[in-house]
Amino acid sequence: MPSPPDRRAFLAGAALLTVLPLSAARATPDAMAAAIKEVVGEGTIREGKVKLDLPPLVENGNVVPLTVSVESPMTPADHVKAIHVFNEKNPQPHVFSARLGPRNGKAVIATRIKLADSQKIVAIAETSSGAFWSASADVIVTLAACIEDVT
Amino acid sequence: MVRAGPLAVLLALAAPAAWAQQGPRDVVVVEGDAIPEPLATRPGDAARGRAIVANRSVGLCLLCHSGPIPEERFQGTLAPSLAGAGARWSVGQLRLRIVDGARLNPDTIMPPYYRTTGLRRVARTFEGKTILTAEQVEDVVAYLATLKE
Amino acid sequence: MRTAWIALGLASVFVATFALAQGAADKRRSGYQDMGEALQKMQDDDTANPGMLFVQLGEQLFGRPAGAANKSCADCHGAGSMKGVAARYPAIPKDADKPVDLEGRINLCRTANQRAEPLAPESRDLLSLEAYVAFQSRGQPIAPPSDPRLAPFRAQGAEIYRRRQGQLNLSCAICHDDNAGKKLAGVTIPQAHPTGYPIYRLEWQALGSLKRRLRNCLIGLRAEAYAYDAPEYVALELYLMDRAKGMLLEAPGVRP
Amino acid sequence: MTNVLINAPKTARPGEIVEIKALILHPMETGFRPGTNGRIIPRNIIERFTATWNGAEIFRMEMSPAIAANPFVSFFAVATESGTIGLRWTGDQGFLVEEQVAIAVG
Repeated sequence: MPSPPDRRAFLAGAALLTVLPLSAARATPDAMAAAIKEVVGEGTIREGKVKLDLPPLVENGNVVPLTVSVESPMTPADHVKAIHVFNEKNPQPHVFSARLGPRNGKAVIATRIKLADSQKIVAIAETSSGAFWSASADVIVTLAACIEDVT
Repeated sequence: MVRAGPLAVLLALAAPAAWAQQGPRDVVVVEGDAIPEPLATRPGDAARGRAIVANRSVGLCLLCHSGPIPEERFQGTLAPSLAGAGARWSVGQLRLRIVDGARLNPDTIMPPYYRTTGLRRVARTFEGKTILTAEQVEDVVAYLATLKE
Repeated sequence: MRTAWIALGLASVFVATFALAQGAADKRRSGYQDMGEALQKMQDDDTANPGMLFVQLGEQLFGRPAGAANKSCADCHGAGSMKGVAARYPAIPKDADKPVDLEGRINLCRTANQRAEPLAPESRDLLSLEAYVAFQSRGQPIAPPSDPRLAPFRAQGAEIYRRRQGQLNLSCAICHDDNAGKKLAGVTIPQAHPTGYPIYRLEWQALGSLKRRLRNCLIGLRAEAYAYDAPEYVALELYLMDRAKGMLLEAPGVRP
Repeated sequence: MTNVLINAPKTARPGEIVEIKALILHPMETGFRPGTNGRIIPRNIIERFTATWNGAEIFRMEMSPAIAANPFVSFFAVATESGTIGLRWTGDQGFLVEEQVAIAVG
């Protein structure tokens, strides 16, 4: 029995993130700051302890590998509770929030994200003592030249 | 190569209706290595031309060329920089190079921006259409003419 | 005429072998070598390469009975028996007179042996089966068959490759031979060796075939793409595989 | 049909920190893109990924549409005792996939 082509998956590839309609909501540095404030509240964010690894130049913004590592003993008394990642130019500023604890042994996570454009990415680690540490990285997204989109 | 001296060339153009109203030129006169007369009655506008050159799905220029458009990252390296084009070529010479560079060099990779004949398997969406309209060619020519250095 | 084709075939074999024997003098590059480190790592790590999801699906499909014959691929083809197959396709199947590519071969097996409907072009099932078969040739050199009957098809592929097409009046060769390594906008133009198919292309966010990639290029030239079942693709694939003879297969490849 | 690829060690020493990697087939449709008909394709994403060790939650990730299609996640865990690592993905349109892998600790 043949299975029909996965039309949705096919269409998913047929247009690029860069063709987002202008009417769509678009995150801005301000929107990102607001989203961060929602997580951090009145807390102070300090730079350090967090390492954010992203390729500085990516060939396609659809799949961008990202690793966040946080210096922490990951003990019950002193560990990273959460890692949040934000961006400033996708339609939404929030990328993901990971919840961790001493059972993780080390505070290192990796995933792959979408970037609609060249922009700044911010990672924030929240520790068991309520402190916030952060790192940021600028990523340049190369514009696709030969795309499948037919108009 | 095109020999010196006036040489009238008919470029058979299936003119879309939109330009028919503006009175398109379906006769383009090539003299030497130039097209001295504008293709459109409306004079070219350098600012509009710059926008066309910068637009990767309209002018397509920066896919292959680089040019003095600093806000556009990732410019091409297949073809010479557009910087200084206005010093190297007259307006008429620029016009012929955009309209149909193959008249000067049959092996050129520069697409013919104002020709609809002699092409194979053109996609239905683009059938009978030129890459740029006569007005757009004039805008681009006007912009390139400003690039003196 | 026929003798001439055979002579030509032998000559190209010799030239290709010679180029390989030269080792470092072989200037051919896989698109893999033009990618950034992050994407190379994504391809190299089987636990991170998204193409491996499809290899796994393909393995399951390979063992599942299908069609009126209620036979699975595995009923005829034992474990690991597909090794080297992807490295030699397109080829002319037994009792046939024209070449098919790997997808065509899988569908021939379905219709003739399983007595099932052919799988749709670019369907997940077809791509998964292809990925599973191609994966078994990973690391093997591309080895087009010496079958002299393929020569005219290869020649047709070469002609299409060099033919200017579309509103932009460009050919495959203009970009991928004459200007490979230069930047089209920000992107390095690859030499177009089909070493990784089916590939997980980030632009597609999905696995896709060499046909889909060829269609992309035609659309980029503003040319009318051939229908998915057009013999022109098989001809082009034959030419490209011959051009990449001796290069190592990387399926499932990851490409931007 | 399994549409998940999980990579975790089959054995570990007590207290060893092991890496767990998981890939799942999913379009992660953002809800911001127009389809070929010009209308916005409805959002269809995985919203949450949860990992358990013998039933106890050890890791969780809340995802926004900016996670790439066919999501990949890698995280670490301390190998405490033998048992099963459970992974669970939930999202829009009732999406739910659960997978388990066994790990022997000793």
